[in-house]
Amino acid sequence: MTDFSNRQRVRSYYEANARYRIAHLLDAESFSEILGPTERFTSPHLEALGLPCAFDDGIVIGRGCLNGLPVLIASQEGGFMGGAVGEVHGAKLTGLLELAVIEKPAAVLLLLESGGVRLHEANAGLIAISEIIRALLVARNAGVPVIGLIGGVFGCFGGMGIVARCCNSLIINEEGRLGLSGPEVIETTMGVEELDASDRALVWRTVGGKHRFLLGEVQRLVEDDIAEFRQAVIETLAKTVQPLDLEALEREHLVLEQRLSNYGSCRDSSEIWRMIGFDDPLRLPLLDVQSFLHAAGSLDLEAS
Amino acid sequence: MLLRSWTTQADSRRKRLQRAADICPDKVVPAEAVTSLLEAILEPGDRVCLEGDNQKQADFLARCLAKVNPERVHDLHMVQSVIALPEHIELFERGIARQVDFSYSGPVGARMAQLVAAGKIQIGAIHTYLELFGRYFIDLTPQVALIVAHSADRQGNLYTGPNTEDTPTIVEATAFKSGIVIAQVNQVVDKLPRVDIPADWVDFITEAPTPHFIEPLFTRDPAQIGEIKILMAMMVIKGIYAEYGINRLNHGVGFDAAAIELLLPTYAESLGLKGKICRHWMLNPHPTLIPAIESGFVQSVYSPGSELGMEAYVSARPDVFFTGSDGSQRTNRAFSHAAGHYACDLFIGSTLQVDLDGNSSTVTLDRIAGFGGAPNLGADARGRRHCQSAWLKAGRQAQERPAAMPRGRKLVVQMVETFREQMQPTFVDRLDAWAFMENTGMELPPVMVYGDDVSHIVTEEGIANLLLCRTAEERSEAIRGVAGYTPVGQGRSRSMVENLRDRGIIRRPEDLGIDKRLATRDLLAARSIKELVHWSGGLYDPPQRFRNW
Amino acid sequence: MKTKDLLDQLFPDGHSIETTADGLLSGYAQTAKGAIAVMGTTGHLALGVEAALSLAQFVLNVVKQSPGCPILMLVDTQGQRLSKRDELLGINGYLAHLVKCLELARIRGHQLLTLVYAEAVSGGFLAFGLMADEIHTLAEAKVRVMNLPAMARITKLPLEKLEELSAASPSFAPGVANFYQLGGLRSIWSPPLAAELLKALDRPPAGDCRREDGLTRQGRTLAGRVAQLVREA
Amino acid sequence: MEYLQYEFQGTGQPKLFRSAVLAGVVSSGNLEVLIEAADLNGRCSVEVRTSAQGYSDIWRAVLNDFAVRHDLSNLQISINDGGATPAVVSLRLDQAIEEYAEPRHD
Repeated sequence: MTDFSNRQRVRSYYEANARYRIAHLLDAESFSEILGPTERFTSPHLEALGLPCAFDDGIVIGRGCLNGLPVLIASQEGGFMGGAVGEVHGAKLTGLLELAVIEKPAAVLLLLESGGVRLHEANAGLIAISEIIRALLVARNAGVPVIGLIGGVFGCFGGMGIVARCCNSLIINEEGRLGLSGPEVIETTMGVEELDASDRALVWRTVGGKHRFLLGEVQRLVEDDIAEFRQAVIETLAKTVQPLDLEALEREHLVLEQRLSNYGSCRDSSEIWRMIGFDDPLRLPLLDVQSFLHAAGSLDLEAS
Repeated sequence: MLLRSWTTQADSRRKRLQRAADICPDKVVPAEAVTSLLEAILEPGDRVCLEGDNQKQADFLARCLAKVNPERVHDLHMVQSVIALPEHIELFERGIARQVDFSYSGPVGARMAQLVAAGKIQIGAIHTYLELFGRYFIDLTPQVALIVAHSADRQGNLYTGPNTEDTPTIVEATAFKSGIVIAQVNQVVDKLPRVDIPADWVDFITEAPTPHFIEPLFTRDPAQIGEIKILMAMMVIKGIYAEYGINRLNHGVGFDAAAIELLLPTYAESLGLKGKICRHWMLNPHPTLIPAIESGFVQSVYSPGSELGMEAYVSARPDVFFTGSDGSQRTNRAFSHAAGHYACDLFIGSTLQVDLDGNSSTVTLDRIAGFGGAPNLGADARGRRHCQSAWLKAGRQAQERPAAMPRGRKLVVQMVETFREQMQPTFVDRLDAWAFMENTGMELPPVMVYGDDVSHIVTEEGIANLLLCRTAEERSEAIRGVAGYTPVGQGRSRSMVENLRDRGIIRRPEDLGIDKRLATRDLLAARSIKELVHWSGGLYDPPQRFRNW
Repeated sequence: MKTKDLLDQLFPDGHSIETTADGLLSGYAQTAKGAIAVMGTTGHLALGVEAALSLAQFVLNVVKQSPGCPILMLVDTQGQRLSKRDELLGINGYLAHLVKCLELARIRGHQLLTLVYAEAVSGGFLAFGLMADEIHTLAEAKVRVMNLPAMARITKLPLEKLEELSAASPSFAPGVANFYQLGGLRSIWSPPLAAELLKALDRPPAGDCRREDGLTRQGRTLAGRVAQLVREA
Repeated sequence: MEYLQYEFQGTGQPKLFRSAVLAGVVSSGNLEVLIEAADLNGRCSVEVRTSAQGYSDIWRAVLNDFAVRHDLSNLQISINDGGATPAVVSLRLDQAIEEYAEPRHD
């Protein structure tokens, strides 16, 4: 296809669907899908409710290669029910993590985009997420690193927000959002005074990629470009995998304790950023990723 | 013989000002005194202009007016561009006002329809902007105008900032016919950046407790532009803009127009059209126009109003925009719409319903909407005399007999998808406007753009060139030929449509040499608000609700 | 059931479990099988960052100070705390930390048991109770993600339809019976609770078998099969 | 939800580069189209599951035009629809068949 723009055009991760992300993240033509759409494992619960199903139940899983290394990969489709986890969707992901223990790939890559439990099959969805968490930690304990990528329209919330923080390492773009309760849920339940979900700048500085990076919850912040995500995964794979042991968890505990005592009284992320050391915190959201990383690089950020 | 007084209006003004002096002797009125001031000045039955368009609003004065005692002030005749705020409705609910002449009704349109039905509101007429402005100087001149500006100095000079909009028109009509002008401002300062309204046209100013409301009406997030709109925008660029060499134009607000704007630096550029189309615009500063400006398509833009977040960008591009000595934009809705009507060769806009004659309407049965500016812009300017090649070419295409007097034609394009959300067909046999007329007792159905003014209809199926049609039957069949799978579209005669296609009256994407597979979001010069910010070199500062970073 | 009564019934041999004003309980108890560590929540606690951190601290202490000691989680939570502040601080990371600490305990040979004695909802449940080797409940407990009227509102489906479907499938409506059928609960305890606890302590952990339970009970028939097909792919 | 089924008779045989192709995502106003090779004696079978009720005639017209446009045969086409307009349906069908018949490298 002709490149119409004078500028170098990137493949947006934010814009892409689940399949496109996989196709351009992995080595070309290396992906082979497991339980693909022709197998038609759709949700019986949605069907019972008279709602349209997706042939892959909103998640694409399979094998592939990244920079020549074998990986297992899962990609949630935010466009289908916000990437929410139902029985089949969850079981595909759990099965993939269990397959990792058998196959011992170089890594499992989780392309997370989900609002959490699929409310249309809420009970099965909640148990499914618990199963994902357990399978993920078993895979980690078996020595397989699990790397999470976040950067889609629907963000990563609910139980999948917990899943994300169980990964060895996370990569996010500045459009990406990571949290537990979605802004709309908080506004609906607690009132607009608690959180105005329509104030998008507020939402992003509360749960967006930059804030998550500054808190040390994600290890890499990249431009919204699938190629940059790919490069960040490659660099992450080259690092030594930290085991999930007592020492690591005590270290994490200390970090979380300090965060709570340092920032526990902050009402807005801008207050946190000022305490971290930015003189003009309200400018941070406006910086492009490169300038932002440059500014952040001169500060001593806590490690998670 | 009884001597006739020739100064009744001036006398009335003097009496009103005397009453006002008891409330507030100064030109600067404290905010808490405004309601009393209005009660002192206003008389039952007065014609009052309350400023507010679809962008800035004299919201504080509206609140004050809604609080006056209806026993003292009642039966006002409101004349105003837009009915948008809850307080506008409250005036009628409380009996403060009874009659209204206006152009457009926004989010309160449903409530308004109920009040009309209950007899609480008498609508004089629903106008176009230019029509209403015109009547301010003929038969709807206000006795009192309540206006809004950014700031004032202590003498009462006003600075409107980039959103001058309707203010000069309203003040002109009121101040020079013995009326009284009261302005709300965000702040009173010692020195203004520039003077938009001179002090001796203004009687009172008040500092509003909160800055006036302003709506970012023309901001369209490129993230919401889908492939179908992109395909239609490709057809417009190749099949109309390039074909006629359109260089003086106006775009309606909406995602369809935004798609065209965002395809100029990419698709139009690839067709070698830079410098050949889209040079001079009458347009609010659409953020989606930034890439076309930056890549050199656009030479000039004159605006009816500004747009939130675009202030710094506009100030930094004075070659393109009209700016004042202070560097900020100067806008004027009346001049803009006159320019759009007479000096532009093309208008393109969207609508909700189109019938087989090409008449279009945005009326729905349960709410009162209105016209705004589209009918002025989307109508052939019959009085126009200056020649441009696009105007002449359209005129030639429309000329029915070789011997007829040659004249030009404005291009008026309706750009619609054949179905709206919830599978509502855009193409219908009968506009809902007819039923609306019958329900409300109006004398005419509220038609937005009349079919005989429409030159082209563009849908995802193709372009229908109505200028080339010679009979009413041909016109209808041309419209059916682009009406897709709507009942109207399925009623087409396939052979007739093929005939019209052979004659170039209907053109499909493939007839235009357009590869549909290129119609993806990758073709947009910016796919997000953030990319627009990047195009602007960081000058565009989008409102918070449009950010996702 | 009142927390005190619950503890008395579970641990007739005595315990040193303390409950705090902010809705946490922790300590040790004596059983016929030896000492066990006990942690949990009371008063339908909305689980926020502080509580998650305290529970995680308790788990780490048990791991360090009482190697191999079984851990019993007593669950009464209305879910995660919904607040801007918790999101700002990254509450999902705090809950994940608690989850990871529990996994560490499992890896290091601590048996993990859960008893839902009052409420168990969504995120609050995910963060600790659902991590156990075996999850049990009292019959009168309430387990849910969302009640049917709220679900009807959010999914825009008629309540009557959801109620009708709930009769046929355990996936929709709240309730112990539904979660049991789905395999989310190992068993429903009835008095004497101390005896139920001893039975559970006797069974060696057998990995995550909720899908198998769900299949056996015909509540969740696809999960196990799908995961197996993936493993064998 | 509505379940619709159609059959068309074609003569052409698109060159096969894959055994199956999926285009699109099921979401509000959007759909997914799964195209698979199938031995159907030259027929082309289409099944549609749609959240929008009462548009079977429009579906027939859209699918018929599609089948004529590409002269299809021996294909099983399965659609999950979240209420897409005919314009989006036609576009998605065209995208799917084009990817099916000629692999794109972008």
